[in-house]
Amino acid sequence: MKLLGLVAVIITGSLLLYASGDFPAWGDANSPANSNQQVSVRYIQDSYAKTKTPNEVTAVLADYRGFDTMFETVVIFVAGIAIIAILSFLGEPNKPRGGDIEEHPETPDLIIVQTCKLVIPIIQLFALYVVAHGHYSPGGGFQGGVMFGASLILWALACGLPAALKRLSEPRALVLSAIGIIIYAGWGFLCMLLGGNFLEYAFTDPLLPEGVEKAHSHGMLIVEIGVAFTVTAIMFVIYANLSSRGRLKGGL
Amino acid sequence: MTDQLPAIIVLMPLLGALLSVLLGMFDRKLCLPVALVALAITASSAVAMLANVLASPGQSLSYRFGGWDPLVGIEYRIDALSGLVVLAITAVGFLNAIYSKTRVRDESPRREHYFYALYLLLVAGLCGMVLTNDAFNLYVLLEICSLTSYALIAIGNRRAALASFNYVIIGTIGASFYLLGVGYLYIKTGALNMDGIHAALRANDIADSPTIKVGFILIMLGVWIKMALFPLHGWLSNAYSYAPTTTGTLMAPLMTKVMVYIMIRMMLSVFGTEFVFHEEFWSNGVVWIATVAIIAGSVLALARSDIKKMLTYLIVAEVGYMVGGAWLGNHSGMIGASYHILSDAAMTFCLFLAAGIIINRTGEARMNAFDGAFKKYPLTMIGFTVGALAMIGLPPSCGFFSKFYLISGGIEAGQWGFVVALLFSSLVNAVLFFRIFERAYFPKDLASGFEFGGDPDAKPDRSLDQVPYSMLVPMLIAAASLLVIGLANQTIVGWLNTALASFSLK
Amino acid sequence: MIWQFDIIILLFLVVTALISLRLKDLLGASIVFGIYSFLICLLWAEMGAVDVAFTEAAVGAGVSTVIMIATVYNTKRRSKD
Amino acid sequence: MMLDHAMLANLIEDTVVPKINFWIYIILMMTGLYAMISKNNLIKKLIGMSIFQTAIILFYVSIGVKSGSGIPILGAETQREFHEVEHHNHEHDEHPEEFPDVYAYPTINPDDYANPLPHVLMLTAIVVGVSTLGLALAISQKIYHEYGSIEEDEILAQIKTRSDNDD
Amino acid sequence: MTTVHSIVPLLAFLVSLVAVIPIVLLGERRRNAREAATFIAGFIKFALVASMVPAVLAGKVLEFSFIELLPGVALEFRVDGLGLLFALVASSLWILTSCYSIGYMRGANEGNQTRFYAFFAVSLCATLGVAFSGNLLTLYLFYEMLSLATYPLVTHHQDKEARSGGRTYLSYLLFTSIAFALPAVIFSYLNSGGNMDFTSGGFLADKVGGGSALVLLLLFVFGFSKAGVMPFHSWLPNAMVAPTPVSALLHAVAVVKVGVFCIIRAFTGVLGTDFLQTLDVASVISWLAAVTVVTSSLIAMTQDNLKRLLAFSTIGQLSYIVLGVSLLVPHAVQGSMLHIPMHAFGKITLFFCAGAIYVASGKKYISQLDGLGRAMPWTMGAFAIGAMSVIGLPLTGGMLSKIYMIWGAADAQQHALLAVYLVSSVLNGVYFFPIVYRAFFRDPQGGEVYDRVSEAPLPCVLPLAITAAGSVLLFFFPGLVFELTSLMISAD
Repeated sequence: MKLLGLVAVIITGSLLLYASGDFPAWGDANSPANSNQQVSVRYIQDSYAKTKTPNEVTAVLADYRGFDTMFETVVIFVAGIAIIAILSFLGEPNKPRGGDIEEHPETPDLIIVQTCKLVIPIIQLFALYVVAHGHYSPGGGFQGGVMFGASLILWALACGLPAALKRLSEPRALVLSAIGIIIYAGWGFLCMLLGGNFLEYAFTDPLLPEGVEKAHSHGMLIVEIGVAFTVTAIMFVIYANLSSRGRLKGGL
Repeated sequence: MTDQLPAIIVLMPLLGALLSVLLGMFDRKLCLPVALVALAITASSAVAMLANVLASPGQSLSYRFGGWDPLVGIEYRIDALSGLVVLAITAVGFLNAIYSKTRVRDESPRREHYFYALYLLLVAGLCGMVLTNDAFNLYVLLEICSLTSYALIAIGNRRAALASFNYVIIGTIGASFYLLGVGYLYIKTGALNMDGIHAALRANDIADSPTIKVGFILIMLGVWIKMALFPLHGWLSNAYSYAPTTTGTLMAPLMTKVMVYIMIRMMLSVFGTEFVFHEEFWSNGVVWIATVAIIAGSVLALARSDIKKMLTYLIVAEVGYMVGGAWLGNHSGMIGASYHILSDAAMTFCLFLAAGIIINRTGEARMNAFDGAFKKYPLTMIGFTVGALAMIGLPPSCGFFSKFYLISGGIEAGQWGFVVALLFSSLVNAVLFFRIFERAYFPKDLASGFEFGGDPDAKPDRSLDQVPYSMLVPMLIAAASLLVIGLANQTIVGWLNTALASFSLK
Repeated sequence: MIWQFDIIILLFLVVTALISLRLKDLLGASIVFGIYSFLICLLWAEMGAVDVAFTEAAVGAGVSTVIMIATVYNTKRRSKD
Repeated sequence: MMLDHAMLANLIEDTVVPKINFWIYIILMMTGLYAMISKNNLIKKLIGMSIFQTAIILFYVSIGVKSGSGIPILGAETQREFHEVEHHNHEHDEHPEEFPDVYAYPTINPDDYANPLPHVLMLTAIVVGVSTLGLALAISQKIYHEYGSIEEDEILAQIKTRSDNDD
Repeated sequence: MTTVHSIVPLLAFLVSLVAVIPIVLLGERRRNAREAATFIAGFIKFALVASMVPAVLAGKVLEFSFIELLPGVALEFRVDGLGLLFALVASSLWILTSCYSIGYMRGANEGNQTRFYAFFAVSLCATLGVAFSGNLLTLYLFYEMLSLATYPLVTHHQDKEARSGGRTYLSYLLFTSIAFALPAVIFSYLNSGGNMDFTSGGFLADKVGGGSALVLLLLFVFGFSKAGVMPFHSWLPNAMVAPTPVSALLHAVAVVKVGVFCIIRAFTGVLGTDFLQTLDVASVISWLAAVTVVTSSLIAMTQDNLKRLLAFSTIGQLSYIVLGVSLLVPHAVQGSMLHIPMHAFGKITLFFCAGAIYVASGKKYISQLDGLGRAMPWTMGAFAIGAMSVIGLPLTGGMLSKIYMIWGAADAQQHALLAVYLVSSVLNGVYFFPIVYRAFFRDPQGGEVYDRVSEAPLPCVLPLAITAAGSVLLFFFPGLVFELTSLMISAD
C-alpha cells in the first residue's frame, strides 16, 4: 500500500511539476485566465451594470452561474439526507430516535450556558446580516447559513444535543432545508413561467418593477436566502447525527 | 414550453427528491409513487427532447441557464448522442424504480424516503452530466452523482460500508483529478464552456503546451478512475456487489456508461480529434490498455463463483470495449463505442435485474442459485438468457452489432490485438453463461429439467406468483429492448453518424 | 497580494499539514487540521479572495473540525499511524 | 546591509514568488494523495482527502490573483459614478430636451479587481469538500459500528476470518 | 436470371417456428395431438418448399428481404437452385424423421419429449433460414441460431455424458463461429463495400488479394466447423450421445450439411470459383479436405460403436463435398452439390437402422450384430442399401455424385486427389461391408437365438425403408436434382 502510494505520488507529482513550469507567473494580470475578454474581464466590467451588485463574486455565483450554485446547495442537501440514511437506526433499527433527555445526566455548566445565551443571538444576527448584505460585502447564503448553523451547533455543544434538538428537531430541519432548495428552484421556475429560461431573473421584473438590473439583484437575494435555509439546517443535521452516531441522544 | 425540456429533465427528479423527503415524513408509502411520477415525466420529456433534437437543424439544441451568453453563463447542449444517452438513463431509472418496489421496503426499512430522494438525485445528476456543456458544471453534477452513489451503496449490508468508504476515497481522487484538469485548461484558456475552451485552444494554438497535455491526462485519469478502466477498477466490484439490489441495478448499467460518454465528449468537443489522436503512440497505448482491460475483465469474471461479482467484472471488460473503440480514432470505432454505450446499458441492466430476481428468490448468491432455475422461474430465465446471448454477442441482439462496429473499427485501424481481445471476451462470456444455462436448463436431476407444458405428473408452474410483477415486468421490458436496439441499429447509428459528423474522424 | 506574507503562510501550511498527518492522537490531528484550515483562510484573504476566505473560515475551520472531532469522539482516539 | 536585503528581496520576488504557489500546491496535493492511499487509519485518510482538496482550491485561487489588484467588490466611488450616469440617463429619458446627450457607463479597468470566477468555483468546491467529508465520516462511524475499529488492516483481517466474501 | 419478390420463402421458414407454439401448448398430456402438429407443419413446409420448384427451374430467383441490419445488408431470403435443393432435402427428411422419432422416443420412452419436438422444429426453421439466406450476414445469423437450437437436443438426456457431449458440441461450434467465421464475415463486409449478397460471381471477386483470399477461405472452412473439417471435427462423434433421431436428422443432414452448404456458399457466392481459379489458393483447402477424408475413414475402421462409426464416416463424406467444391471446376462443384442430397439419404438410412437396431435389440456395437439380419431383414437390408450409397456403388444415388466429383478431379488435373477419392471409397467399403456380412452371413454369437428380437416398431421401419428406396430412386430419377444443381453451375 505504502509503495503504491509512493509510486502514484511520484508519477503525478512529476507530471504536475512538468506542467507548472509552463504556467503564467503568479499574479500576472495578463495571464489568459485573467485577461480573457469574453469571460473574466466581462464579469468584472459588466456585472455591476447588468445586475446592480457590487460584489462580483456574488453576482457570478448567484446569477451568471446560478445553476451551479443551485446544485451546490443540492450537494449539501444530499450530504444531509445521506448521513441520516446511513447513521439512522445504526444497530437498533427498531428503537425510536432522539427524544429522551434523561440520556444527558450532568447539568451543563452555568457559565458556559449564560455565555452562549449572550453570544448566540449576536452570532445569529450577524449571520442574517451576512446573508442579506452579501451583495455589498463578502458573504452570502453559504457563509451566513454556515454561521447560523454553527450557532445552533454551539448551543448543542453547550447544553447538550437534546436541548438544541428541541429548538430545531431533525424533521423540521429537513423541511427547512427542502424549503430552501424549493425557494431557489421555485424562483427559477417562476422565471420559466414568466417566459424566460430557468433562473433568468430579468423576467421577474414585472413582479417588482424597478428595472431589469434590480430584478437580477432581487433574484440573487432570494436565492441566497434559499441557500441560507438549506445550509443552516443541514449543517446542524450533520453535526447532530455525527455527534450521536445517528441516535440523536447524548451527543458529545 | 418544449424549449424548456433540457431544464425540466434535470429539475423534475430534483423536485421529486424534495417531495419524497417531505412526504416521506408523513407516509413512506407515498415515496415510490412520487418517484415514479417524477421519473415518468423525466423519461417522457427525454423522448420529446430527442424528437426535438432530431427535428432541429444540425440536430443540436442549446439551452442557456439564466439566458446568459454561454461563455459567461451555463449552457446545455444536446445532440443525438446525448439525447439517446439521456433517454437510456431516464428509461433505466424509471424501470428500475418499478423494480425497487419490494426490494427497498425489505432491504432498507424506514429509510425509503431517503433512498428514493438519493435515487432521484442520482438520476438528475447523471442526466445533467450528459447534457451540460460547461466543464465546471459537469464537476458539480459529477459530485452529486458521486455523493448519492456513496450513500446508496453505504445503506447496504455490513460489507457495503467498507466498500463504500474505499469508493469515497477513489471517487474523490478521480473527481479531484478532473477538477484539476479543468483548472489546467482554465489557466491556459480562461474559459469553462466546452466550446469556448475548444475555440481558445484552436485560436491561440496552445494545443501542444505542457499544461494542456497534462490537463488532458488529468481529466482522462479522473474519468477512467470513475469508469473503472482496468488497472483502476479495484473499487467497482465490491461497491456494486455489496450495494442494495436496486442500487446495483441502477448504478451498474449507468455510471460507467455515462463516464464513457463524458470521455468521448471531452475527446471530441473539448480537445478535438486532431489533438487527441495526433500522437499515434499514445492513442495506440490506450487501445492496448483497453485490450488488457477486456482480457483481464473476462478472465477475472471467469474466476468468480459469486453471480454479482461475475457480472461486475464483465462490466470492467465492457468498459474496455468502449474505451478501446473510442480511442481507435476512426469513425466506425467511435460509432461502435457510442452505440455500445446504449446497448451495454441495456444488457447490463437486463442481466442485473434477472440475477437480482434469482438471488432474491433463492437467497443464494453463488452459481448454484441457478440450479434448475428455468423450471422455477421460466420468464426470469428467458430474460436472463436473452441478456446473456446479447452479452456473448449473438445476432440479432444489440450486443452483436456493437461488437460488429467495434471489430470493423479495429480492423480498419489495424489494431489486431483489440480485435482478438473482443473475440476472446465474447468466447469467455459464452463459457460463463453456458455454464449457467447448463445449471438452469439441464440440472443433474431430470425431474427439474426444463420441459414445456410439463409432464403429466409435474406440478403446475408457480413462477408467476413467486416473482412479483414489479420485478418481472421491468426485466422483461429490458430484455425486449435488447432486441429492439439491435434491430433498430440502423436508425440509431444513422443519428449517431450525424452527431459525430462534425468531428473530423477518419 | 503581499508575497512575503504569502510565502510565510504557505510554509506554515505545509508544516501543519504534515503535523496533522503525523500525529498519532486523532483529536490532536483534527485540531491541527483546524489550524491548517484557518491558515488557508488567511491565505485566501491575502490573495483577495474574501468570499472564499469567509467560507473557508466558517466551513473549513469551523464545521469540518467540529464534525471531525465528533467522529473521533464516537470512534477511537488513538491511531496506529 | 539594507541593500543586500533589497537585493535578496528582489531575487526572491523574481525567482520564487511567481511559482511558489504552484509548487506548494503540488506538495500539499501529493501529501494528501499519499495519505489517502497509504494511511491505514480511516480518519487519517479523510484528513489527507481534505488537504488534497484544499490544495486544488489553492491552485485555483492562485490563478485568479492579479498583482496590485483589490478584492473583487466594486468600490463606493465606482458605484457612485454608475449611479450618476444612470440618474442622468434617466433624466434624459424623462425630458430629452434639457439633457440631450446620453452618457456611457464608466469602463472599469479589469486590473483593479481580482478575477472573480475562480473564487466562485472554489466556493462550490469548498462546499463539496465539506459534504464529502461529512458523508465519509458518517460511513467511517458505520464501519466502526460494524467492526469496532477504524484501522483498515484490522477490518480486513476481520473480514478474512469471517470469510464472508471473495475478492 | 430474373429476380422475383415473393413471400413464400418467409412462410416456409416460419412454418416450423409457428409450429412450436401448438407443440408447446399441447405438451406431454396430449402427445398424439402434439405429434400431429409436427406432421402438419412438416407437410406444409414441404409443400411450400416444393411449390417454389417450378419458378426456380424456370430460372427465377425468389427474394424476400426485410429489416436492414447493416448499411446495405438486410435480413434477406433468396432462393436459388442450391438453396432450394437443400431445403427440399431437409424438409422432406423432417417428415420422415418425425415419424421415426415417434417410434423411437416412445419405444425408448425418453423424457422431456415436448422439448425435443419443439427444438426439433426450431432447428429445422434455422436450417431453412440458412438454405434461403441471401447474404452472408443472414447466413451467419441462422448458422448461430442452429447451433443454439440444437444444443438442447444434444444434451437431451441431461446425464453426465450428455452434458459433457453438449458442452463439447457447443464449445466447438460457438468457438469456431465466433473466433473464425465472425471475423471473416466482418472482413468481407469491410472489403465488399457494404454489399454482402451472394452473387454467382462472388461479391468479393477481384476485391481482395490472393493472401487475404486464402485467409478468408481458411477462416470460413474452420469457422463453419459444422462441416467437420479436421482438426475441428471431434464435436461430431461426441454429439452422438443425442437420441438417434437427432443424430439422424441433425448430424447426418441438417447440421453438418449446413456446414458444407455454408462452405459452398463461401466458395461460390462470396469469393466465386472463377476468381479463385485466377488466384489458385484453394488447393490448400483441397488438401485439408483430402487429409480429413482419409484420416476419418481410417479412424472409422477402428470403431466398434455403430453410431460413432457412422459419425466418422460422415466426417469423411463431408470432406468429399469440401474437396469437390475446392477443386473449382464445374463438374466437381456440381458433384459436391449433388452429394448433399445423395449422402443425406444414404446416411440418414444408416442412422435410422442403427436406431432401429438399438430399439429392437438394444445393441450398440458392431460385434454384437452377428446374424441380426435374419431377425430384422428390412432394417439390415436398408442398411445395406444405405451403405452402398455412401460407398458410391451403382444402383444408388451416391454413385452419381461421386462420379461427378471424380470427373471434376480429372478435369482439374489433380490426380492425387482423384486417388484420394478412389482410396477412400475403398476404405468406406472396408468398414461397411463387414457389418452387412456379419448381419446376414454369420451365426449369432454363443448360439444366441433371436426369438424375442423382431423388427422395430413400424414408425421406425417405415421411414428407413422409404429413405433406402429414396437413395435408390435418386439413382434412376436424378433429373430434378441435376437441374437444380446445374442451375448454379450454368450461373457460374
